[in-house]
Amino acid sequence: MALILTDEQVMLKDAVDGFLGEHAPIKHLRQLRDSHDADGLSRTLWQQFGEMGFAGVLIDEEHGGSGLGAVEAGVIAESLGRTLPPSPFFGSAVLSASILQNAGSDAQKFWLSKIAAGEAIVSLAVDEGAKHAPHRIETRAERSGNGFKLNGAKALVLDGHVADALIVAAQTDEGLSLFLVDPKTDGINIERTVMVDAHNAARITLKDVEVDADALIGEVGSGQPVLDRALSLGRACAAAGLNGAGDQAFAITLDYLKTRQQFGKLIGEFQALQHRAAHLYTELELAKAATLGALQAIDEGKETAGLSASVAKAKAGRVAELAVQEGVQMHGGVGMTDEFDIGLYMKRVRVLNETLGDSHFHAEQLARARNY
Amino acid sequence: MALILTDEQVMLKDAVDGFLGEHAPIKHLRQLRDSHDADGLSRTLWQQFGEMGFAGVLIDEEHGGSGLGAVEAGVIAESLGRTLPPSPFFGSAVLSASILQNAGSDAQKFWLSKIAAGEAIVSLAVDEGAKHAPHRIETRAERSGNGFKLNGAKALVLDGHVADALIVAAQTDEGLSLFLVDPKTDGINIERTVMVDAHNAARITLKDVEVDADALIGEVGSGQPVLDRALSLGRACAAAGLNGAGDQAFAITLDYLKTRQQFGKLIGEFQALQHRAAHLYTELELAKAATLGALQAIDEGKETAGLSASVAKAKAGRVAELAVQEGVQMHGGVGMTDEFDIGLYMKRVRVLNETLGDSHFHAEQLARARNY
Amino acid sequence: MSDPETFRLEVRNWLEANCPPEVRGLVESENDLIWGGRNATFKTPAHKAWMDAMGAKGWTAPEWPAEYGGGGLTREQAKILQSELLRIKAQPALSSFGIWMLGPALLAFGTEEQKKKYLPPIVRGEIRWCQGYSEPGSGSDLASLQTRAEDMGDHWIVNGQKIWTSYADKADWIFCLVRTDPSNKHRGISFVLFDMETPGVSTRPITLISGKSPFCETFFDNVRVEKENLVGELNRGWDVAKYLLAHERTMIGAMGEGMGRPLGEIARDSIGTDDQGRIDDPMLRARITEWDMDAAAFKLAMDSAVDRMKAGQAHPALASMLKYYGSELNKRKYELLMAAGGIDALEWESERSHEGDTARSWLRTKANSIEGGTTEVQLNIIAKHLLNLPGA
Amino acid sequence: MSDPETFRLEVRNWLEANCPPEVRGLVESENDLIWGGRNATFKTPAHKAWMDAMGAKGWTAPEWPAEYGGGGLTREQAKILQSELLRIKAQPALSSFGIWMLGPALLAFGTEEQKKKYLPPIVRGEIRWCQGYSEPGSGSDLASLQTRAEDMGDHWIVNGQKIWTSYADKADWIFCLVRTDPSNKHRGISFVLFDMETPGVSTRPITLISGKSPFCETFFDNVRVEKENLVGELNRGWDVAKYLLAHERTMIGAMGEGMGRPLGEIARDSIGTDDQGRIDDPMLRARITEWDMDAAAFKLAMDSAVDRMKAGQAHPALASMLKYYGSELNKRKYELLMAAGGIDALEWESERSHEGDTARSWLRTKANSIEGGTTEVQLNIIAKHLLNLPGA
Repeated sequence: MALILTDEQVMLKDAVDGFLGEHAPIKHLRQLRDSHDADGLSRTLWQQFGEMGFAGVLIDEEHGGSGLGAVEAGVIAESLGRTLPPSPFFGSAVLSASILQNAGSDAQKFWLSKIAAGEAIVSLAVDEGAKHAPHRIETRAERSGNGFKLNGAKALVLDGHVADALIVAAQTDEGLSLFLVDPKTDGINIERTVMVDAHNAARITLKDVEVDADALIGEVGSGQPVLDRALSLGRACAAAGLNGAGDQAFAITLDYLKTRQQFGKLIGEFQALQHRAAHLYTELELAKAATLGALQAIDEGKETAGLSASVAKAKAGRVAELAVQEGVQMHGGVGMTDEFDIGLYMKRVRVLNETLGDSHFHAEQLARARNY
Repeated sequence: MALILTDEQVMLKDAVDGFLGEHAPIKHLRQLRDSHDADGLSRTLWQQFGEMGFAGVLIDEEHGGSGLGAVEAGVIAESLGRTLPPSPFFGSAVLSASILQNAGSDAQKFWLSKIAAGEAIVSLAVDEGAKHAPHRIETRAERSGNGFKLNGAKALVLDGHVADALIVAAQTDEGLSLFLVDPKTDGINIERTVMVDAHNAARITLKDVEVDADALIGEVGSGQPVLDRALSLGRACAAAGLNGAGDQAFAITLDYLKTRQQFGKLIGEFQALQHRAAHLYTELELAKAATLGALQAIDEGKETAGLSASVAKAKAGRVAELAVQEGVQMHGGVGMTDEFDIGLYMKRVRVLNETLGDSHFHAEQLARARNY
Repeated sequence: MSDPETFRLEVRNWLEANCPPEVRGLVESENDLIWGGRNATFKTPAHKAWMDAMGAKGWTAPEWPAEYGGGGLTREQAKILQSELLRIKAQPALSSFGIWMLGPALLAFGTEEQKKKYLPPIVRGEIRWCQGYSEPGSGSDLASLQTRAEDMGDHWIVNGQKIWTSYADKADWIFCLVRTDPSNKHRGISFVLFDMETPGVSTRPITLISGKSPFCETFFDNVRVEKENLVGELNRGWDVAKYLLAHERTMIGAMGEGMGRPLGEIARDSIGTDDQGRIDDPMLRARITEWDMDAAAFKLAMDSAVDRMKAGQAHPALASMLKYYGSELNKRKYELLMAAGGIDALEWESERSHEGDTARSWLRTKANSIEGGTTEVQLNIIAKHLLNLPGA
Repeated sequence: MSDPETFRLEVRNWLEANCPPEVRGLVESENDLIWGGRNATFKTPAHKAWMDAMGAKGWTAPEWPAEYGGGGLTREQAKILQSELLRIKAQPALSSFGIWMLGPALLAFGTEEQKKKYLPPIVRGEIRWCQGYSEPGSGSDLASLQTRAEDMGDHWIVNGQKIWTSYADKADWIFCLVRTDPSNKHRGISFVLFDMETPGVSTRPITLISGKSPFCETFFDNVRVEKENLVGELNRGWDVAKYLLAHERTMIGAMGEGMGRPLGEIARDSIGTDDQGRIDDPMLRARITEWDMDAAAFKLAMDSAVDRMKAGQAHPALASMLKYYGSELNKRKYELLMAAGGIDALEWESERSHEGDTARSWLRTKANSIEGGTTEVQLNIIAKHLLNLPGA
């Protein structure tokens, strides 16, 4: 497969960019943030995502989706990285949809149509400690009566405070299992955590939460491969989101270099800044190639897709960090003010870098995979 | 203690610089290298080092030395880094002298006067594998008759092929021990290893080498603290050597920036190069401060002196590497030719960085000391 | 003058009598700081008492001459005072741009009248000052400033706008760079003082990416400034500004130095350890260690610079080197702190995170390499003054 | 034209009959390479036979038109040939600056006569070419070259000096940039060809920091060059040179890519592992991994650039980006290899170290970011052509 977007994918990209430019430019984020919106996101926008077919990008046609692939999901994630609207896309349309699509029962797949329509938010609860460590999940699901009893604590549950359903990863005697849980079930406590980027997540505690056997997604103890697949996809899409944010941060910085004067020159005329900009451009190209490579590997079902996703996530995280750091620095004082947008990208990049494993985590995955 | 050289130390520095400028400028190294000198170093120069009092800098007056400290040894090592003459100074006057001074018997201290006079070369054999790992010495010394029988293989024994005496670190049942050994003893095989920097080292194998009990330096099993003390001193002096080389590489590069024209300008006018040069200058200042700090800590007998030496060696290694890399790059094509000196500094820095633990090794020492 | 040990005893006794328990212990928040001024607020009455007592002794500016209200101490005595304050963990009796910045400028450039008039109220914390340098159009190119002072005979009329004026909304007076000659970039700037209550002065706080900030935009609309309020010569304010910038740079370079727990310990607590007891994130551990190495070397470079300064061997541009490296180092530190904190460090408003303390501090550090002269300006200065590179 | 599978079979059969066992297997040293030329030396007679056979088929330049001695293959056929050569591990039948550089220039800029005269001997390995671009005074600023061609009516007299002429001491002919108009920097350069045996041409090899090298200094002392040997228009040689430089950059950027064992494995073997099976040098391990990550991303960026080129979506300056990153990456790789090799990698002359192979390769990589346009020049090009920054 050629490492470029197909014509159809370019059309999708144009459609998403156009839609977001109109309905969710960066002031959309500012409005939600500055009005202290109770949800922290716009349900209307999410429905429009449904109508446009973006929310169902990965969902099969049977459930109202468009049945496209990882590359297309990445295209949407990258565009979201450019204008930064808080959106359930990542948590619901990528992570949760992947799990339900691959392992959900017919009844559970009901949620797919709701996601595809932009009507439901389904959040995945994986992380527990300060860092992403899906190989060390401690939340337990003990058999209890007909079903299970869940105990544990989750963090960085994307959109968890407004979720219509939760997917909880928990250990059983048979291994890792995934449960589809109603957030209103007794024993579940959800605390919204307002984050530095004004995007949405929650901390969730589960105390003796009773769920029926049909809450189980797939077989008991069979959750690991299903989760891994969703995580790889999520990581590659997060990489795409990082690229979008890094790219846009670079674009507005380039504009600034071409308009701001100091010492009687445009600051973009200073060779030291030119070389740093040229380096950054090159790094962004690498990050984008690595991400497209990972997304394609996922679509092709390659065995190495997980590793490719780690490379993409690690590289995109590093590069986007560089992009926002250079962006703020090259903006000078005004880059530090909330009035300019560059700081919003810095904040978003930090959160996306941390989401589903940061660049250190994924570099370590690479080292282990290579047996270093 | 103020982190600057005292007036006496500045005078010493001027004396060493003056002496080397006259008797061992960089063409001294070229002559030895290009003539394929059998020794790879000048015994005459070594005697002059004795006459000038440089060889005995760390040796007490009783044995013909000047009884100065680590800072003074560092001053000499830094100067050697600037003109790069192959010299037994580092191996004999620093490493071996430290061991003999601190733990040698009266008879063994005889070698101190020979070193101070620049008449003897005494080499320390520590390393064994590809990397410096003094905590994992495998050479064994088994009790045998009145004395010991040594077996093992050593590498990077500085000046080992022309050594008049060897100090060998070996494991005994009681722990690490140091032995003063005649290189002509049966069972010792010495192979000169010509190195990339045209400085001198040897590989030595010891096969059933019989030595008397009086070959032991200090008590049996008491070698570790003596060796550690010598290594700390050696590392701080190697850091000083790296600073000298890095500094000189930077100086000739700066000169080049001020004379070479491209695109109708002096290349030193290009801001991108200016900023890189300014960064490098700053790093060199840090490396020099870290090294002086370590040398002073050794002289003051601080408990943290070993750790300070690790910081200095790690930092100086990194910075000198940057200096020579930038140096070759800023010289452009001619920097790649043997005719220009900058490449000689690149080679020397590589070897000094590897000597007594490279920057990775010492960064790891720091991490362990801080319990990270 | 008493001998050092006698002096130390005197200081110790005086502090025992005058330093209330409320002002001892670590400074934990902005709230603990004492800024003084006409509209001063104090956390407790003890805080006011502490400022007043120290101010009366002149020990808020220990080395300034006693005739201007200062402590009149020698370097050595000041060090003893400092060590005694440290010993009892006394919090600063006064935080003041007047002491840090205006004072040194007045001592170097002011007239006898100006010193007598302005210095004592600074020492006693009666008048709070702010600094009016930067303008929206003149960031790194400070000398391109446009705030205009029109000569009206016995006074000027000032019009223009300043930015990054810290605490302008709380300050009583401002020391300010204004353009008195539009035809000469560097030699057309003057350094003047005026009351922030003068008609035509207004301020507006700036919100930073890290949240609320002490910075303001400050506007001058036909502000009358008396001629006697000129410091130094007319059109030579740039000399005064440069003198002060060098001070500021060393200060910012030292920011964050030596503060807080070791990075690696924070990471270890947050992330946990592997079965060899190492931080269970080898890549982050490597980067933290590299930072540690650089920080250790930087600390020694700072010490060495101070020693060279004392020995009269320091090039003034050394401050640029320290400012450059120190601010980049501090930025790296907070990037690593964010990585160590992980998910916990992303919170922005929760009590658990102390209202996003780590994240806000992280974002705040991004200004280190901009304020007080950008990293790029420092590198230019090093290239020009320390390396003598052509055209720099 | 035969269909692909038939063509593949034909190729396979032909190779079976014509590719001797002596030229199969990994290229292990410079010695295995076949350079051709009037004074060609061959490792074995089989090497000569292999060159001759491939040359006769035109498969040393598979996509060049058959009328100029080339293979006349389509892109697809050339790929099939390449994959069949790879399958049997055939070594290159001809290494040639004529094929890599002069040929493409002649095909684009040469006259019909020039193509007919020069291309077939290149394909058959009869004439070996070298490149005369750089001069001692003109490194990055190639267009400042001073080698002078004085117009003598029907011929020029060339005087001057070239540097970095690879294999000038072994080449038969040179393609060379000369100044034909001193009054115009870029539009005063011409691209000419001449025989290295012409009176007045002399060469001197250059010793590099890595040891002996193929590079030479080349001197022209009143060298006569016929006017018919001009390629392209008079004074427009810069266009030809730029065209070729873009080729060269992509080539150098790809150097080292995908070659050899993974760095981490080499380090593991050299250093050993800790009790978790990790390379027993955590700091080096972290840096190697970071390199791996960058190398993996770079490989994909290369592939993507090729795909964009094929799709006609590639900006020509993309080659500068790849050249920049690829050469810096290769330098980093060899720094890490030296660290992994440690003491063993320091040896320079021993048999054990294959005469210092690692160290010499390490030093050689330092030229990657200089030759074919320095890193600084590539960054300038990116800033100007891809980012449209002002004044770049």
